Amino acid sequence: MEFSGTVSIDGTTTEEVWLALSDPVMIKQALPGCQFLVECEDEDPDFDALAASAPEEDPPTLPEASAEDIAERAFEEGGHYAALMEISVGSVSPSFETVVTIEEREFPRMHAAGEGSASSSSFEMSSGMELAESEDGVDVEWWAEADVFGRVAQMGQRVINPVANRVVGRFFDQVEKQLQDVSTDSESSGGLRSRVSSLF
Amino acid sequence: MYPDQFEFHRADSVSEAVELLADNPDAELIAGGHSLLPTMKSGLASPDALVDISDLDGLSGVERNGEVTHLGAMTTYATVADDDDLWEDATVVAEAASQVGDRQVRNRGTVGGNIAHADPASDLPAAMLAANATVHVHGPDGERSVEIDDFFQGMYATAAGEEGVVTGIDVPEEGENTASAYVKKPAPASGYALVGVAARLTFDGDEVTDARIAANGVMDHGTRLPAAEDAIEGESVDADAVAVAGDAAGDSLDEYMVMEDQQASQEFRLQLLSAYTERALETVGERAGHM
Amino acid sequence: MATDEREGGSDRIETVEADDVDAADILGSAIERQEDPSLLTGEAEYTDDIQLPEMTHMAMLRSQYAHARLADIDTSEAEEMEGVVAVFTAEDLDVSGALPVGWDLDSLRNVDNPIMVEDRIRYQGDVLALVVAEERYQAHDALDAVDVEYERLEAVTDPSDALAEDAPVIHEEEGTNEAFDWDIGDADDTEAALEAADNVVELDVTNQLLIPNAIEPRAVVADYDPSDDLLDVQMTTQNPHVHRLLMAGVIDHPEHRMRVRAPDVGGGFGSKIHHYADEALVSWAAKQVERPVKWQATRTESYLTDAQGRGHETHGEIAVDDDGTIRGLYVDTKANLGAYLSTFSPSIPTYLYGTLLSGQYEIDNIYCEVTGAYTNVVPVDAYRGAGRPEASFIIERLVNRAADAVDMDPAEIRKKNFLDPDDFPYETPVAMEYDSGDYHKTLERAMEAVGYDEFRERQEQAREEGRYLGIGFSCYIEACGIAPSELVGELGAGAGLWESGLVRFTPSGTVRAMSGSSGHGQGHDTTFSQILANELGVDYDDIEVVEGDTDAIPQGMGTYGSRSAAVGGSALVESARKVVEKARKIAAHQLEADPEDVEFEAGEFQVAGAPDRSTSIQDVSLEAYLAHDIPDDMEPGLEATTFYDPSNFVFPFGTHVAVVEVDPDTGEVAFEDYVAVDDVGNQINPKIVEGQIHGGIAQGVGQALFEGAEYDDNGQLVTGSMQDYAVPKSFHVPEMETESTVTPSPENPLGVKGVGEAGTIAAPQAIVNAVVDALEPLGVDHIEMPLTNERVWRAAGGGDD
Amino acid sequence: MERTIELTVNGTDHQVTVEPRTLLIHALRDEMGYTGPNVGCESSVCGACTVHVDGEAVKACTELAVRAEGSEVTTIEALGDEDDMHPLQESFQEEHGLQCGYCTPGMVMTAAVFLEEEPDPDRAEIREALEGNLCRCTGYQNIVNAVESAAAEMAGAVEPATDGGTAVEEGGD
Repeated sequence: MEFSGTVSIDGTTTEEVWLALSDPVMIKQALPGCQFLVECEDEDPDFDALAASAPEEDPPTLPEASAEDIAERAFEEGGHYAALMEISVGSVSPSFETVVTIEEREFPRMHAAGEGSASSSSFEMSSGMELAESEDGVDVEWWAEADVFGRVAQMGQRVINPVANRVVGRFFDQVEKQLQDVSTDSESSGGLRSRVSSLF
Repeated sequence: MYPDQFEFHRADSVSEAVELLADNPDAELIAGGHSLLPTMKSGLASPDALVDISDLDGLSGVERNGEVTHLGAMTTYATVADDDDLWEDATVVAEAASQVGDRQVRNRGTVGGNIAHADPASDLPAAMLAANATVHVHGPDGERSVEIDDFFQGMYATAAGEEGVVTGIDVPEEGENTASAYVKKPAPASGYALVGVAARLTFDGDEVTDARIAANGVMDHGTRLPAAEDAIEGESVDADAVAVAGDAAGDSLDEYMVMEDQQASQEFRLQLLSAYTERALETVGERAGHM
Repeated sequence: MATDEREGGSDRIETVEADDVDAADILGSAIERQEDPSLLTGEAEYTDDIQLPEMTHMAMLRSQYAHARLADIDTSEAEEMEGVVAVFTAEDLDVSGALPVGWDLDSLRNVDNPIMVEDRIRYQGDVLALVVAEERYQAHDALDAVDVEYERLEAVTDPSDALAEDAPVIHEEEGTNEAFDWDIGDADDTEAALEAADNVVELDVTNQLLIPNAIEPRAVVADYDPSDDLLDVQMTTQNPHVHRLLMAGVIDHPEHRMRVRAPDVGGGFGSKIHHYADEALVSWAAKQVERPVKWQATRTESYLTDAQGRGHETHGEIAVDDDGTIRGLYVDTKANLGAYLSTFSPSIPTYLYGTLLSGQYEIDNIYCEVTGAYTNVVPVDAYRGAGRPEASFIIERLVNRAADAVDMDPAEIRKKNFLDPDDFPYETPVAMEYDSGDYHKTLERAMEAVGYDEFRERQEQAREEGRYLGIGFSCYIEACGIAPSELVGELGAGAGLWESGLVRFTPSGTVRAMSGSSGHGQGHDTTFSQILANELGVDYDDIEVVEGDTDAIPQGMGTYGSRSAAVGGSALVESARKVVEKARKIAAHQLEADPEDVEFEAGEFQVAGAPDRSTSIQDVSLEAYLAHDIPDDMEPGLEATTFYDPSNFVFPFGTHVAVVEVDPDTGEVAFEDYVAVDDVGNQINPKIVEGQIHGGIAQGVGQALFEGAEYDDNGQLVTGSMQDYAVPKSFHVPEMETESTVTPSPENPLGVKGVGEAGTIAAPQAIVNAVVDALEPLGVDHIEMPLTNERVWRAAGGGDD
Repeated sequence: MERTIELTVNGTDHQVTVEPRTLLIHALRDEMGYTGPNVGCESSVCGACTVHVDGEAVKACTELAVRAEGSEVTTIEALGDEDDMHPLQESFQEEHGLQCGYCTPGMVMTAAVFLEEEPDPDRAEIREALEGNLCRCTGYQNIVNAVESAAAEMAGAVEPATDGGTAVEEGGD
């Protein structure tokens, strides 16, 4: 399955968006069903241990968080991140233990690949985005390619596409909403933008 | 295939069912079982417990309260489809129920289970939307009514929430000047709707004064088609107006969320939506002509 | 799809009870099937109905990926689960465990086909582990507890992709996915014919992968008795002896200590011919646990493992002169073989396909090339029709295109190029010798039944009203009863294709017959009893036919390729005649006459010209077993066995016509009419013939409109259940009008040809031709099968691309 | 986990111990020996498992045995025996409405209740009624013929159903 699209966010800058999308906490919050998202050592982490040690409450994200804190925890090229994704579709709610690797991260482009497995099913995904300035703000051009394997692929054909669409759709809705918050906040305070700019 | 192990609770009351669901987040409600059991057998769903409400008195049956027909949640499709009065009072609901699955499925599957499950390709959601039904939900906070327009929220997601039990559906009687229909393009294998269109039109003479048109199978949940409704309101149901409404059917939908699978692309689904919206309107028009 | 309410068939064949049929009419009567009462009352015993003491249940873990390395597998948790008797992986196998292929080709790259995966997974149906447990549910529970680590590899599912240079190689040791390269006919002559002709019309078609869908999933019950090393296997099989032979090698068990039986079998359509890993593993597991083991495939498992059919990508060119004369035919096919070679798979896209490309026509020059490709889909092998539907499809589509090119009526171009009745026997340029036929007759009967001229007027009128009606012809030929053994041996078969038949009188004069055919719904008990009642003059009810038991039946090749009547039936005829000859000698001895003077009719031996000197075959039978007074040089007893090896194939044929209305706005296709005129030679039981035609057509309708095994780019089967793969339902199949003509085959004593596959071979192109004809005003010249609503809509101009 | 349930099958009372997850079809076939109804698809499509539960046609693969507690189940075994077949069984034989027979028990059971509800159906109605029963052998035409002729036969029969009871349920095994 392939998906792609462009999300336009007015009144913001590529730098702000870049920073926001570099924040694992914000990404976690935007992903429907994401139980935790943390950096891990390698591609084969112990999910039980990670689940136990995941923080109960998320630290603040933009605009409350400081740009420096975000830069500190930002995705790193070559880094591995573990996530537990519960994809709930009615009575069907498999939890996918997912590991994502940031394959490329160079402003304004990011590319990540990951795979997740649940009982008798698994998926692989590859996704990327590129930021571009637009007249009114920023366009986030994104694409994703996902493959599903095993029982879900055989038995759940009828729902895979809509579910994937929904996950992707909600993710970008949420990202857009959070970024709007950021840009609104920037406009009102004027402070964030300069703090963000100084990081580049 | 074979379902995984689960605990089985037979609820003695709706409140008990609600409590059991609240106590066990991995429990599922089972009514007719025709949506849940297939997913459990295929290994896709594996709930820890099932709460069976099929024995609850008062949850099944068709009752007429003045101008409203109350369908108990555990009323089977077959009961609805065989109810001659309902064919008169809310044709679209009876017609949709008569097209769910096959005879055996209709004998067991229930209307409450259907709308609570909220399968995007099932037949009742659009029919209930067109009929302007009201859903009764018993949840942890007690009983409430939900207008059908607010009920369907996404794929398999409804306003009843995870812990709410749909106890019944009120279907208002179609007035003297109202007619309705449900038409469907079934997927050849599953029988689920590639596209199903429900329409209910109210007339003043030849003119449509109110239209409720909804579709199954197109979006991630049963959805009203406001652009088609706008197009037909104020018109008479003639070939031109029907064609315009058919063309408009997809206009108000978020194209991004239109369903796509190996049976039909998004583009073709929208084409079927137009064609079946036309057929639904033509059928209603014919029925109205005989009033 | 609308189904009209017209009576099915204008001349519905009435069945009769056997008691009401005169002995002289027994052959050719529509006798009610003797099989039915037990099937209709739940008394029948299918494999999964079998319960044995101490029986265990088995489940198999298959792969999450179509192409992968099996990095690690851990069964320890599964072994600890409740009710689990044993868990096995490839490591535990102590037998050769490689499935053989029963047909060789010169260029064939044969590959190892292990029953459990050690290292490399090549399709989703590959077995990684098996669990034996006390209960069904427990066996399946334990599968989920097996921990598997995979290294996924890129997969390829289409033959042309698999043959591309950069394709992932499925069998690395071969270095290529090309399984074979085969051709038939004369390349140079054909090229010259194409160059010389007035017109050459080209067409590319895909003949999609189909899932056979016997409603009974494959199943096995194996029971091993260690005290005498006897392995008793009951399974869903179309050919028990072949399964016994092949399995003996796979699990290293002596063939003579193995019994394979077919209980009632719920349909096959080819899928129960082949020897799969599953039955070998069940049998092997029964030996390991020394308890009976039962396995029945889940439907999804069937979809992942039952050999699929078709899978061709074909480029065809037909050369036609302006007057409609067909000059030549060139066909280039890439055939999907799946991950491994299934039992008879190399023969299907070659000898059962290329040899039929002459169709019903006199075509002087034909050349066909076929490249077989390994892919990451389930192995592809015989499915109802097996090669012949593919041949018939490409010819009948090309002939229609040729008619368009020279502006001829599709019926006229066919008539112009048909072989005439006096052309037979006719040798085609693709190595077949057709036995007999009258192709004009079936086409004309079909045109009359469908009201062809009147239809064209109606079509014209409808077009003016903006409605799209279409008619499609399919003049097909089939080859049944593949033979003789010596020839098929030369062509690469690893088996002879004879059939055995044993006819045994009891001393009391009743008959027990054994056939190596193995029916699974065709009604062999009925038809074979009819044959024997006719030959022996014994009451139909006094005959019992036994099939499907390697202990009871001398040997057998089984039921497939519409061979049972032509080959199995002929074996019984020959045995019956041997029995009669022996009985004649005994009768002559008793009647004190010369055997040559003793006539046999309706069960009575009578001295010619002396009506009072007679005896019945029943009395002779008693004498034969008493042996008190039989000719001196004769052994007692009255039975005979024949291994009948036919001299040639037989060639049924016919014309099917579909009439449809197409809605270009929705792509919906509605049948207005479906007429089938078939000639299957002599008919033993016309009702059974009709039933075979009906069922065959339904499967052809399925291929044309609904069915197709779909895989994603990773080789995941996405039509993995009956919710996704469209087996036609009652209202998907049109009312069919069936008629027949009878052109006996000179090749066998019954004059029969074979009917099992005719409908499936005939129907798809009749329907596709009809839909294309309907949409001709919109410039449509081809639509790929299945003609889904979306495909038809797009072909008619809908959509962006 | 297991529990013991009571139900009546073909007029005989049964007590059977099952897990909550045990499907009715497996309880009937494996625990009680009623192997007439068959398992064909598990996805509620093919209908080979069709039995009557309290007089209605039901796919026994899509019902839990525990939920059939107290029910009256009828399988093909009770419809008629070889010497005394139900008109539908007779017409299926006469019209050659079956080949391999695997789908037949379910097909006949669906048709049986259908004809009670609709004694005089047309061919299109018969096809609709049999939507939930797949047959891969016959192409359905002779099945439709069989149901049609059974309907005629039953309409002409002298024994009308009394007090809402049906011939089907009066069988016994």
